[in-house]
Formats: sequence, structure tokens, C-alpha cells
Amino acid sequence: MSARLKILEHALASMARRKQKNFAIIAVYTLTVATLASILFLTQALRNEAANVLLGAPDLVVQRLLAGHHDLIPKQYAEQIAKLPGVGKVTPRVWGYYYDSLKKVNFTLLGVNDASEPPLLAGHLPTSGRQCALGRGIADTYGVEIGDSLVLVDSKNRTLLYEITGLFSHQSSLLTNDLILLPEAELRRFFALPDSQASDLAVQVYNEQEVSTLAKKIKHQLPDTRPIGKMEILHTYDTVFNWRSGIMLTIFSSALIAFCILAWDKATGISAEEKREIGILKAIGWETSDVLLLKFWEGLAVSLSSFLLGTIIAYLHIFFFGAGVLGPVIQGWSVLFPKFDLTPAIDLYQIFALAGLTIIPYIACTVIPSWKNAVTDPDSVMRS
Amino acid sequence: MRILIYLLLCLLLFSSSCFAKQPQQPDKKERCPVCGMFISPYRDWMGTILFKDDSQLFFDGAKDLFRYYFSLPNKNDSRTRDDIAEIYLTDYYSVRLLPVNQLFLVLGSDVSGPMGHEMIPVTGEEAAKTFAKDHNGQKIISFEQLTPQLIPKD
Amino acid sequence: MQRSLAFGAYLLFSSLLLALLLYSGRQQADTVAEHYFPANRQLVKQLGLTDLSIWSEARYTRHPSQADLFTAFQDYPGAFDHFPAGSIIGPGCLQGSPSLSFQKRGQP
Amino acid sequence: MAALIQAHTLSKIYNRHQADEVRALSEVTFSVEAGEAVVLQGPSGSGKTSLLSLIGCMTRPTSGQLRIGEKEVSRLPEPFLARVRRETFGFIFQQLNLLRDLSVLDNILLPLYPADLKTAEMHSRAERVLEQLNLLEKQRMKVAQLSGGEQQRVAIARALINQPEIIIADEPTAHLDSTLSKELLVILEHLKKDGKTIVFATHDPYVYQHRLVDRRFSMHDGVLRKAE
Repeated sequence: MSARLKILEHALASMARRKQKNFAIIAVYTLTVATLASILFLTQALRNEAANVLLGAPDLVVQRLLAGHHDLIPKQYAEQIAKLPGVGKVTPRVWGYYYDSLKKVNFTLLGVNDASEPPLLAGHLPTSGRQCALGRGIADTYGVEIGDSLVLVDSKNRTLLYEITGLFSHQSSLLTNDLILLPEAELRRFFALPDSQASDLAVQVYNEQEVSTLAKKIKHQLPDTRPIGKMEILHTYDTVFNWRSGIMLTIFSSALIAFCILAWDKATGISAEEKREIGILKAIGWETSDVLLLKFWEGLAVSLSSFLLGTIIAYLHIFFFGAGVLGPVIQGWSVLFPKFDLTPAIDLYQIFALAGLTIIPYIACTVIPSWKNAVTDPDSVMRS
Repeated sequence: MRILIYLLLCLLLFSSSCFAKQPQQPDKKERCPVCGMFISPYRDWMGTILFKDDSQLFFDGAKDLFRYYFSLPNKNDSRTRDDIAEIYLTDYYSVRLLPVNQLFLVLGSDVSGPMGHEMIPVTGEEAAKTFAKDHNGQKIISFEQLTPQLIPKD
Repeated sequence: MQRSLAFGAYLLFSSLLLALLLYSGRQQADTVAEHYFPANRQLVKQLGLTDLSIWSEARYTRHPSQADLFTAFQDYPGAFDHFPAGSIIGPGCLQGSPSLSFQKRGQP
Repeated sequence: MAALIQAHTLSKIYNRHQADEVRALSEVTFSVEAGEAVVLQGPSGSGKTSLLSLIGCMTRPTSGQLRIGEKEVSRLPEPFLARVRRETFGFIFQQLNLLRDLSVLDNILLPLYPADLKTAEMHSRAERVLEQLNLLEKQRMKVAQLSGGEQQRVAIARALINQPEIIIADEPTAHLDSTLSKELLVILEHLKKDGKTIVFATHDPYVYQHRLVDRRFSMHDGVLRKAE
């Protein structure tokens, strides 16, 4: 057994002496790592989901802006856009919001024309006037199933009943959770939308490279529009769930700061007892480097075991228990929050970054304060 | 009677498109014989030469394709231009493989392909002009007008 | 000696467990990428969806990529907005606004 | 044969060039032969502990030379000093300085950790000193659970485990009653018989008048004199 291992042995023995203190530190440390890793896992999974799933989104969405507000877009804009070279199909989309003041939820109402069966739908899409299809989240929240009827109050204050003909499966919840699909003609009647207008236009562009040029051209030819490219949509989600930006960074950094306070407290709190021990070890023949190695082992033992444990807890929390603890934090006051049935998407770089951000500062905080005591002459222990 | 002629016409069109040689799609391992790059990541730029013996070569852009075309017969390939059945290029706007005589080539534009400066194949003169306007194209030519000197350098 | 062995065993065990979890996650992700991502992508394509339905509180949180330019803190579509107010303060209840209800089959 | 410990005009000044400068030793010159037992007498604050620290390579002299065996140690860099401490000296402190929450075995093994020894060698050495000091049955117990005399023996065991040539003991009987003091001196006498060199600091007459002591020095204000 080499000297290093023997010193590790002593490090573990001396940590076992201060069980309570070390367990408390490991508990806090593990919790911090678990929180941070949960955030990383959750956001990375959502980011991955968005990046994969929203690839199917329209290449370009063209909105109309009126006095800076999102406004209905005339259908003849679609014909004009369709004439541009490189543009495939231009589909007018009809959709809107319906606010439930009791549950405080905004439902998304979407008009469908195409009755061909989409994947992940039980039942069928609404075909005739008084039918609808719902997202799983709504069905679960209100406890309804296929065959029941949805009661909506339209823009003229009439109460309308829609028979539920289809329910989306929970596997599509991240997309369809709050969705209510109505036949497009019915949705127009419901919102009293004129036939000549649409909510916005979904534009198909064959060549990905040409999207930005087309967006510029559309903006030039139709100055009151605002084209949004698919890449912008993807970029939006990339940004929202990027661990280095926005809300995630806020949560992340506050957890990290809390952790630094813990480490700092431990560091500055090197006790007289510990000082005396360092003196004794030096007096009986330990070198400065041996003492620092001892402290390094202590730091490593705490940080590595906490890091591993915390990461495992985070993984189980996010991917086995559906982010039960973190979910409500991200969800805010959303009532209709999708049940996270997330696909693990792990970025090893992030895990290593997390390891670097937690293990290294902790070891530094353990070793550096001991330094000063380790380099002083051990004769002080003779005079105490 | 008119319906009959119409039907015959349809049949003729259909059969001609059926019998004309159609280009195959490249598999994942296909490389460009000029620059050695893989084809499949750059499908939007792909060009292909279909020979009369049914063999087919893929290129990662019009530029490389025409370099090869003008080099025939070369030290690795003894075939001549007469052995070529058809040349297909990917139309910039529709991202479909189309026969080269349906396409115009826009030179000197600001759009670059996998190999840098590129000649961009566009269907129809109108669209070619639009493209040249949008992307600062310098010159529009057809395949017949192409000479080795016109191929962009890099 | 026993302590460093126990510690080593713990480290080995937990690293292996973590590696196993990450590996099984990878496997899971592969099957999902094969079956369920394409299905969802198809769904997105057919319905013309643009956003994930995570936050349904307001239209700029439900469709962050389609939000108005004048939405608070919205520098470009999707800049995450109304933080931290949005995560603490809920929306007020509007008087006389409509609500969603259902009628069970067979009921009048 | 040269003396085992040779000190020549050793001086030690603490907090040099500061307001609280203390001259602990001035120009001490003396030597100790191998196998000798030497006592430093003197009131507290006279510089006994400082001299022991210097001899024990725990600190370096401000001026003067110190030779341990063949080695000039007064200017050695710290890692080498630590090595000399480990290989040449066994320390018995006034305060014992044991780690009270560790077991007896763990305590006495501590000086061996930085050395590259085989585990089996470590344990056979430990067994030997434990047996020698009659601690075999107590080796798994925590130091805090032992009586004062047993703790004293643990401290001695720790000092012996490196098989040092020189034992340094600073006021070893200060906290012991007369029975325990007697017991300690019996142990020291055995050690002397084994050929160890012993350097004491004490103001306990029972110790400095003991038959094992070969020579006595008295210290006063950092100056060493031969005692009558």
C-alpha cells in the first residue's frame, strides 16, 4: 500500500470521527448537485425534445402586424407569397385562445381541415360541425373522455356543445396538452372570423438556405407582416432551455452561490482542533505535502461521493419520477402542466462542467485554508 | 374525340417519363470523384451524371460536376462526353434533381455551396433572374453556353 | 485499509450505477428517436404546430416563438419573459369572463 | 567517534524585528553522545522547549549549526527536516498530543503513513510496540476511553514506532502522578538499555535525580550551563 493510499485511509478515519459534521456537509452538497443536475437534465431533455419534434414546424410562419399588434392576415397574402420562387404550399392557419378564468388556463383552439388521421391520437379528428379533439392534459384535468361533450361560450355569448371525438395520447403531451381542435369552418364561426382572413400563414420553403431571403422578400413586399423562420422557433427553445441563459442561469447560479457559501464557511471555519492536528502530524514527521494530500483526500471524498450521489438522484428524479420536485418550480402557476415523460437526453459535457464547477472549488476550499497551517513550523504544538 | 386525344397525350407523357432514365439516389458512402467529400450531407447541392451504360456518378455541386464533365476522358475514366445519357442538377428553389437542359446556371452569386463559390442551378429564366437579383448573381447562362473558363475557381 | 476499500467500492458502485443509468437513458433515447419523435414530428407537421405546450398562462408563454414584439422583455421571439414576476404572481381573475366546462354523455 | 547531537552557538529568536521579539536561545553549544540520557533543567520560559524543538528538527535556528549524526540539519529545507524528524526522532509531548477520537492503533500508525512501508511491516511494528508497552488488548479502543497512564503509554508507543535513535521528551511527567511517573521512567530506562539516546526537559526532581540520567544541563534565559 503506497503512502498516498495510507493517507487516504487516515483521511477517511478522521472524517469518520466527525460523522455529524461530514454527513451534514455531504447532505447539503448532494442536494445542491441534485438540484443543479436536475435542472440540467430537465432542460436538456426539453431542449432535445423541442429540437427534434419542432423540426416538423412550418418553415416560415407569416403573421400580420397591425399597429404593432398581432392581427388577422388576409388570405390573398397567401397567393402573393406562393408566387415567390422557392415557396411550396402556403397554408392559412386558424387558431386562437380560450381563457378559462376558473382554472386560469389559456387553451389553444386550432382549426383543422385535414381529416387524415394524425399519429398519437385515439379516436378521430373532428370532421363535422360540433365535434372536437382534445389534448390529454385537458381530459385529465377535467376528467372527460371520448363521447363526452365540451361546452364553450363563443364570441356572441352563445353556449355551444362539442362532442369529443378524439384524444391525444400522453406521448404527445408536450405538444398537445392544452390543445382543442375544431373543424376550421366551425372555429371561424366560433370566433366570428371572416372567411377571407386567417390567424397566420404557414409557408413551406423547399430550400432551407432560402428561408431568410424569402423572409426578407416577404417583409419587403408585404411590409405589415412579420415572418418567423423555423430556425428562429428552434432557436427560441434552444435559448429558453439553455442552461447558460435566462431563467436557468438564474436558478443555476443561485444554487451555485448557496453552495459557495457552504464551501466558504467550511473553509474559513478551520477550527483550533484541526490546526492542532495539523501541527501534531507535522511534528511526528509528516511533510507539508502529506498534510495537503490528506486535506485533498478529505475534499475529494466528500465532493466526489456527493457529486455521484447527487447526479444519480437527479437522474432518477427527472427520468423515473417525472421531475416531481422540480416540475412545480418550472411550471409556475400553470395549471395545465404536461406530465413530464421525458426522453433522457444527456450532454456529457454538461455533466463534466457540473463536476468541474462543484468538485474543484470544494477541494480548493478544503486544501487552501490548511496550507497556511501546514507550512508553519510544527514546534507550536510543543508549547500549547 | 378530344377526350381521346387528351388521354393519348397523357399516356404519351406518362410513358415517356417512365422510360426516360431516372437518376438513382446516392447511398450514404457515396463520395464526390472530384473532391472526395461525402454526398449525403449535401443533398441540396447534389448533381449526377448518368451514363448510357447505366452507371452513375454523384457530385457535391454543379461546379465539381462540370469540372469532371470537361475533363472527360481523363486518366481514371476513359468514357467521353458522348457516353453520357443525361446530367441532373438540384434546382435551388425546389431542391429536386432536374435534367440540366431545364436549368439555368447563375454565376457569381453570394450563395456558396459545400465547395465555396458555386454556380447555382435554377429552373426557368424568370426564377433565375429573381435569384440573380436576390443573391447578387453576375451572369445567367444555359448549359450550352457553359465553357470551362466560366466554372468558378474555388 | 478497510476504509479506503469501502470508499473505493462506494465510488466504483455509484460510478457504475451512474454509467448504467446514462447508458440505459441513451438506449431509451434511441428507441424514442426511432418511434416517438417521428410520430410527434408528423403530428407537428400535419397540425402546423409551432410551440411546446408547457406554459399555458398567457399567449406569450404558450407560444413564445410567436409572441408579439412588444411583450415585456421580449427582444426577439422567445426571449424568456416576465421572470421573476411570472413565476410568483398569478394572473388576476377577470369579472364575468368565460370558463371551460364539460357535459357528460347522456346528461341534459 | 563524533557525538550524535552536536550544537554549536545555536540561537533562536522568535518574531524577529517585531515589537514582540523574543530571544529564546542564545549561543547554545553542547553535544550528546549516542546512548546517553541527558536532562535539561530550568524554570518554565527558560528556553528548554525551544532547544528541544531545535534538536528535534521542528524548527530551524536563527543562527548557529546543528549536526545530527553525520547530517548538518540547521539549513535543511522543510521536506528534508520532516524526513529527519520521522526517521531519527520519537517525541513524547507534555500534552501527549494524541488524536483522542481515533483508536490506539490508528494513533500509533500515524508516523508511518508518509513512509513507503509495506502494510505487513507496518502492522508487525505496531504489534511489537504495543506488546512492549502492554497495550495489545486496547489497540481497537479509542484513546479517549483510556486511563491517563494508558494514554501516556500510547504516546510513547507512537514515539517508538519509527524505531528512532533519539527520544525527545518535553516535561513528560508534568501531568502524571508519582506512580505513573515511576512507570514512565521504568519504560525510559528500558529504552536506554536498548541503546536509545534520550533528551529530556524537566523541572521534576524525581526525573533529573533518577539513576538513568547521565548528564544534566540547566537553562536560564536561553543560556545553557552544566548543572552541578
